[in-house]
Amino acid sequence: MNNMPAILVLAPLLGAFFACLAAWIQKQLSYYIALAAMAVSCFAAVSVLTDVITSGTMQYRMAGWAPPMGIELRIDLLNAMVLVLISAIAFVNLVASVKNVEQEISDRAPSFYVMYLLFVVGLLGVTATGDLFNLYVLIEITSLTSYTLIALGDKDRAPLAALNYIFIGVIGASFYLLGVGYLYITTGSLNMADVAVILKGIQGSSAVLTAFILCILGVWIKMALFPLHVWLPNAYAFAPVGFARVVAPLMTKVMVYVMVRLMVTVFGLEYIFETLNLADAVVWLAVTAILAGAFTALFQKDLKKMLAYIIVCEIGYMVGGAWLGNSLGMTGAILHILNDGLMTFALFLAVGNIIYMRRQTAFSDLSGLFAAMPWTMAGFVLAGLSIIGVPPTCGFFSKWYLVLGAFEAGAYHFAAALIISSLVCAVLFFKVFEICFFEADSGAGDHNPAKVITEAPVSMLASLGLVSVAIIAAGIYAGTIVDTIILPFLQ
Amino acid sequence: MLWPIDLIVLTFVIFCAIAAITVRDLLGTAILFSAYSFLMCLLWAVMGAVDVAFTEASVGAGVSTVFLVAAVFRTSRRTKD
Amino acid sequence: MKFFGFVIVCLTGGLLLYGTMDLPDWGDPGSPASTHLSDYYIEHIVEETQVPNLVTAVLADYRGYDTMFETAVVFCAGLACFLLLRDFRPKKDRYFRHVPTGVMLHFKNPQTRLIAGNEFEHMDKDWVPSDMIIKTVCRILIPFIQIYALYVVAHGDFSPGGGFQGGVIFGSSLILMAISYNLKTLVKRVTEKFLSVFAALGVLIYVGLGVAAMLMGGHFLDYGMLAPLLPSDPGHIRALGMLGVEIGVGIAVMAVMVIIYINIVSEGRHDEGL
Amino acid sequence: MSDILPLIVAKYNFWLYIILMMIGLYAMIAKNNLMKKLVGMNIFQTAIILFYVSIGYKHGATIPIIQGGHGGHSAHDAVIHAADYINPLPHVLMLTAIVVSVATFGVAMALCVRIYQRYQTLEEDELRMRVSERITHE
Repeated sequence: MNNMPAILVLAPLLGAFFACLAAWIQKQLSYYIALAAMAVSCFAAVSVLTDVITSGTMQYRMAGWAPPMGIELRIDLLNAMVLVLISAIAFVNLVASVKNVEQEISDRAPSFYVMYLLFVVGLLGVTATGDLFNLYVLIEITSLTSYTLIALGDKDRAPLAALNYIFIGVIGASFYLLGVGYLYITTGSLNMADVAVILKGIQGSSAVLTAFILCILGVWIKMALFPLHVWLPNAYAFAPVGFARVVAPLMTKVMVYVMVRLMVTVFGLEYIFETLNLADAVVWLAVTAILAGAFTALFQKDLKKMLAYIIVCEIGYMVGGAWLGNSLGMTGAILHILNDGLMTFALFLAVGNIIYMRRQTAFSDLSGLFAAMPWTMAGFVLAGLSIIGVPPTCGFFSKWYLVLGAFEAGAYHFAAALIISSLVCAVLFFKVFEICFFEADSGAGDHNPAKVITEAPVSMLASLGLVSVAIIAAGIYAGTIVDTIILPFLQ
Repeated sequence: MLWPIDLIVLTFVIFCAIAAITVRDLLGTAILFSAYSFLMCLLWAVMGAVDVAFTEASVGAGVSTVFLVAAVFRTSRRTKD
Repeated sequence: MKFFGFVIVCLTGGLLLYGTMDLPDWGDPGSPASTHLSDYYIEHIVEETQVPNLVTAVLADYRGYDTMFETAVVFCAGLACFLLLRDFRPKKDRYFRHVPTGVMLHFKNPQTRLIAGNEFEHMDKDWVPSDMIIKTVCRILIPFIQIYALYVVAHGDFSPGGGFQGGVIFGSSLILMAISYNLKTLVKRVTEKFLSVFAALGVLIYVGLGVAAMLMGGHFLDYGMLAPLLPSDPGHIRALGMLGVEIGVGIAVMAVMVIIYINIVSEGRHDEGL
Repeated sequence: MSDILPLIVAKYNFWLYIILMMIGLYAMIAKNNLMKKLVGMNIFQTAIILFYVSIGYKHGATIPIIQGGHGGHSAHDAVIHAADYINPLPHVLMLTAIVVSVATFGVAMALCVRIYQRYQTLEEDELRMRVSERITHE
């Protein structure tokens, strides 16, 4: 019997509690324990992915009970891919952020690592589980840890942003819980596969429709789709860097994953696109989300806020792609989960390096960065190009699939929104590049006419380099990923 | 189970909920919230969910109220609505 | 905002009412929820686990994975209160009372030290003379509350209750001590290190039992695999596993409830409170 | 009308849970005081728990503790009928949900205390005013 699926989730969980105990012996120990736990988890995720590719869907029965009675972890190609993404990003971030954490929250660093591990446990668990209620519990772990860690950021505004996030997050999670309740009362089961089988027989029921709307609405609130996104920009902009770097790429992507899982596995695509007629409305919503996110980003004067609105825009891509109703759109959405995770992570890594050296990210403070931090800015430019969608980078390929899907579905407004938002992103990033490159460094430049390079520490640069390579690699191997993972999953 | 009892308790629960969010004193809110939780616990016990009722009695009516009172003690009783 | 809220609430209510139309009647024994999984649980649990309280059996065994994360959530809450509120700076203003005369001294400089002696006692800003009746009654009551809490934990297999409820009751007995005496009395007896170690240890017991089952060659949390480790009736092993898990939950919850209370009531300074 | 009355009687629990949920949701959205919002949040979550417990209820059944199962020996003799006991699964789920809600409540309250330390108020409009004041001062 293969215990890897359980180890994947359990390693960070055990690590969290050992780190908590170890902090009473030696504060540094908790960081190393966290690192080791994430390394084990990462290894397990990769091994699960290879196993799933070779031998198909993996099931792991918790406590040894057969699925509808007990909880099962059910890992197919889609989960396995997202699991690898999560554990790899969380591991790399742990390496990259140790200095940021020391700078920002040095007195509580061990507790920060414990919370961080629990956050990752939540994300991994959400992705791995095959049970609807278990998903809720794990979403709550993720949310609770992110409320706390966000509140540790900016002294004045972060607690307010976090409290706002709590209220909206609780509404989202409760809607999801209610949806599960309606599903349970109509099917009598909580296991995703089992529910899907029973739902086939009762598709006309109004209770099922309500369950569907509530679940999807809850997930949308959690992922910050456009009209429900009000919590996201403040929360991500005021969070401590070490955490913003992991919550920004992962939290929303995992929620997109949950949406795809609910659509594909639980309710079934036929139910959504043939019985219900909501798809057009949702695609329009996604179009508004994309345009609103992109244009609000134009008016931001702070790099972190700008990136937060770009995330809102990217969520629109994925939701729209998933709701186009054809396999090209879904492929694009799933591929974009992976690519957007990498791109956002690279952007936030670069932002973290800038904050580490300069403490500020308002546009007025960015001048002369190319001269001062060439390597960081190289990574930033690469990630920016990828967000815009320039060919060798991975961002291009997912947009390509999304546009193709939009044309196949006849959703020309969605394709237009994609292209317009790409143009807006280009404007945004070139504005930033311009400030960083051409404007003279007003502060440090006067004292150092020779333009001394003040680059971030090696660990941070190495992680950024690694992610940049991953962005290129994901672009080059996009075809392979689609052929081995996404298309087999969709069939 | 007698459905009139259930209905009466449910009505009380709704009164308590409305009162808890309208009263203009946070300490009053805390106590009304405690009463709400306790009535809710009663309702669940009537419906046969003894474990849930037990938990709600110890958590909702007990510890949550203490936390709420502690937080009010550290902040302020004043509220505008 | 009020109007906006009202519209949202009405929309949600309307949606839910619409969904309720097709629900089976309340209490209908033939509804899918009461037949599909529920029948299996009711008919097989006693045979499979020897635990008559079905809720405990499902909670700690069939859905033990959920409960593990539930405990982790509680742990998170405790850690969150510590992270958000704990303030290690000493308080500026301190008050001392001269016990024989009742004169109060107000110290504004945190560096000033008082000559150690019995006649001065450190006290809270909002100090009121403690009531003898309350103190005496609580002193008598607290041990009984604690014993009841232990009973609830241990007897969770047979009657309503279990680790979570027991832990909360135990925690509230400690909170009662802080309220009836003062916070310093509690913090002196139950230190922060003790609480945080217990909170982590409780969850660790839970996860550890699961991992032990995994090491013995079973699935995670499969208590049946622990049989060779315990010299007991092998049919009873699942009940014992559940008891172990409940004890872990109880310890963690007890510690976390006290942590949350102490941090909120003293704004993280652990000096004075309600 | 004659159609609706049996419908209400058969489902009044579900209807009342919806009312409670609406009260909680309204308090969360429209109230100005953060503590009131927190209480609203708790009412909202309790309403959902009420919904789940209502799912579990069965006419003519008793609490989900097997009688005569004490000690685990006599239970083998008697045949257990599923119709005699209430569905235990929603209760299990709701135990977890209560725990989650109290954990969220604790964290939210800690945040409230911290916000009060910083801004000396818990009213949302005043908070908004003070934050914008702070930004214009910079």
